[in-house]
Amino acid sequence: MDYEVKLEIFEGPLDLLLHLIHKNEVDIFDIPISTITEQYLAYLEMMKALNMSVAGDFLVMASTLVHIKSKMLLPCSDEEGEEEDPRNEITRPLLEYMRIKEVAQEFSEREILGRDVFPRQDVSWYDAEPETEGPSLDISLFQLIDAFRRIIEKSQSGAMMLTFRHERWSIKEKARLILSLLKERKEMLFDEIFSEDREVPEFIVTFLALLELVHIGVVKVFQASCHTSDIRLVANFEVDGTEELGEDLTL
Amino acid sequence: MVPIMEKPLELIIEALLFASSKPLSVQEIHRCLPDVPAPDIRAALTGLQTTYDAMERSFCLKEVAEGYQIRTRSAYAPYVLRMLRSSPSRLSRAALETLAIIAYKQPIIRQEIEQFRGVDAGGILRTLLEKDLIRIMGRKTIPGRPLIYGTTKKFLEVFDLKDLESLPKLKELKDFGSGDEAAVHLPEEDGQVERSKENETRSGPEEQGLPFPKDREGPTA
Amino acid sequence: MVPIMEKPLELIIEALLFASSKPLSVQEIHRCLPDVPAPDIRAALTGLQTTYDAMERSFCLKEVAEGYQIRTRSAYAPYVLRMLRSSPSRLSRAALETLAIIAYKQPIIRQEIEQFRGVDAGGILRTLLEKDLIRIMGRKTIPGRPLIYGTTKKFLEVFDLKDLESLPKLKELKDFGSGDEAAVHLPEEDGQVERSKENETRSGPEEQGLPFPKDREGPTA
Repeated sequence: MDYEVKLEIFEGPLDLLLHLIHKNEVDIFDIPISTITEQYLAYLEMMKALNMSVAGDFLVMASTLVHIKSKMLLPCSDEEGEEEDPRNEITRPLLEYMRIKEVAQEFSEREILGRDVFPRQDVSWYDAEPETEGPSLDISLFQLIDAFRRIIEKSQSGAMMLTFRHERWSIKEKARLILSLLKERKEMLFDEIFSEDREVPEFIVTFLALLELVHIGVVKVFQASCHTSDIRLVANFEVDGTEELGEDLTL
Repeated sequence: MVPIMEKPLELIIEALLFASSKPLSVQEIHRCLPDVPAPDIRAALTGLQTTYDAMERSFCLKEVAEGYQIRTRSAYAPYVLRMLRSSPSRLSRAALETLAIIAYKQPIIRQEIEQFRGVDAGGILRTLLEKDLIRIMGRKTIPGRPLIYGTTKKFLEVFDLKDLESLPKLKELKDFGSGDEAAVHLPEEDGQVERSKENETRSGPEEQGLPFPKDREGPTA
Repeated sequence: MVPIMEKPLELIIEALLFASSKPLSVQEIHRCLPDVPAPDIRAALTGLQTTYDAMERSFCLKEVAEGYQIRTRSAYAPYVLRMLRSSPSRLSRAALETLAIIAYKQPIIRQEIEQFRGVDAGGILRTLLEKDLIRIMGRKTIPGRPLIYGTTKKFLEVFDLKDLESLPKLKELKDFGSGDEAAVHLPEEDGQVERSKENETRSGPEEQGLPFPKDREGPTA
């Protein structure tokens, strides 16, 4: 015989407890703890029998219920001799949860934007260039977090591998080369220092060497006001002292 | 009213509202019309509201998220949805409940949210962050330095709320009982919850107490 | 006019035009209201046009190449443009990603940023500098003495963050359920929750080895 089993899905132990309380039509302030515990455990058993995984949160509540049940059997009192109802341990969270459920229901009944009411859309008929220093940006933190997560995932999936190869050109060597060229000619064009370079990394190393030389002040760089005009490199050292200069480079 | 303007103030503001997809606050309108004092803008907005209601058109002017927005009336939702070819954006019950906890108890940390519902909140928090309904307000100065959550302006916008003060009032705990209130053993705790809620909404994120008495072992502990 | 409709045709069409991001053609409106014959729709559109003109409001119904659209009248353009220009701008996806890398990995040099994204970052860095979201913190003492980038105070303001420490850490991002979506993400349609919550780790502070040039997890500033 086949039975069609329809199980209600509960969102957590409190949700299930609340369902049992309503089903049994009992007072939340006077929960018949043994009945409810029995039914609660029976529900968990049923879930297991149906091969549904039972979340840890449900099991914690089960042990809480059993604990309360045992406490109810042995009435104990606190220091003031007043009896503390062990059921308070679940009554309060249940009440708070009921309260939240109720406002959540109220929320869903409001006029929700995108469901009940609709705003105007962004206007497309105006071509308004935003001011360069706009007062604010329209991005949420989540978008930022999400952007970062995408990058992490990309790098983890191996789609973006970093490869390091043996460095065949050293900045120091290239710096020496530039200096020796300048020693001969005093002045040269920017493009000329790359004339021997064959690969992109080599270009970069040469460029870094040049930057370093400019930084320490042994080479000066000039360019006419026009962006496309040639860049000139000029030696800014006594031609005799170049050997030591080359050695002094702290690269 | 204002000499430099060639058009009536109400109509200028109407044009701004018509061209904006976001609610406009009085300040934002004032920024576009610096010569018009804020009270005049407010009066014009009220005027527009009355006009639209009297015109009985398909849209009306609503005060939401500390601003004003022209919106279609809910009676037209089925047609608009068909035009947008979208099913209404929906939040699950779990998401709504989590959102409600955050709305009422903010600033609040994840652990406290989970105590309320008795279940893990990670996935739901993500959904709510993604929908820009909640935001990260900072970190609590307790071990682990957990993130503090609160609601966004978008939350007010979506749920048709003027501000956080206009959230519907929470029911008293005792009102949930079925009669026999003498059996309630929670008098002192009751007051504490109300008070701590007050603190939470008004004070800074660092110094609010847990919504539950600390000595209680919650179901998720 | 049409028996099945609860609202006058003109107002329904008005609501559609109001909520649409683009002009609507008669056919498109007809698709939303299949029971209404096209001539009736055309008549209603003309009716709306006449009504708006008679009302002398700030908006009107324009017939453009692709259909009909509610627009503000040109006389209000100066005000609308002022409003639109001062409205928040957006960031491209590439800019957002670059900003995210800088936020999480600062202090960081351009080369490292480019390693993350695999593309040139020059233009984007300039945009972010212009928008005052990032700043140059100094130069790194390595060959080439590259510029070091970090985020600004404005960055914190835009994202409503109290401090850099409030940026969620990588581990916290994981807890939001990014990887385990199937188990944690809630179905949008009904209020049911997947039961496999225990899959979600709420474990201790285990470090995860990520292929970063630096082994830091979050902002340290």
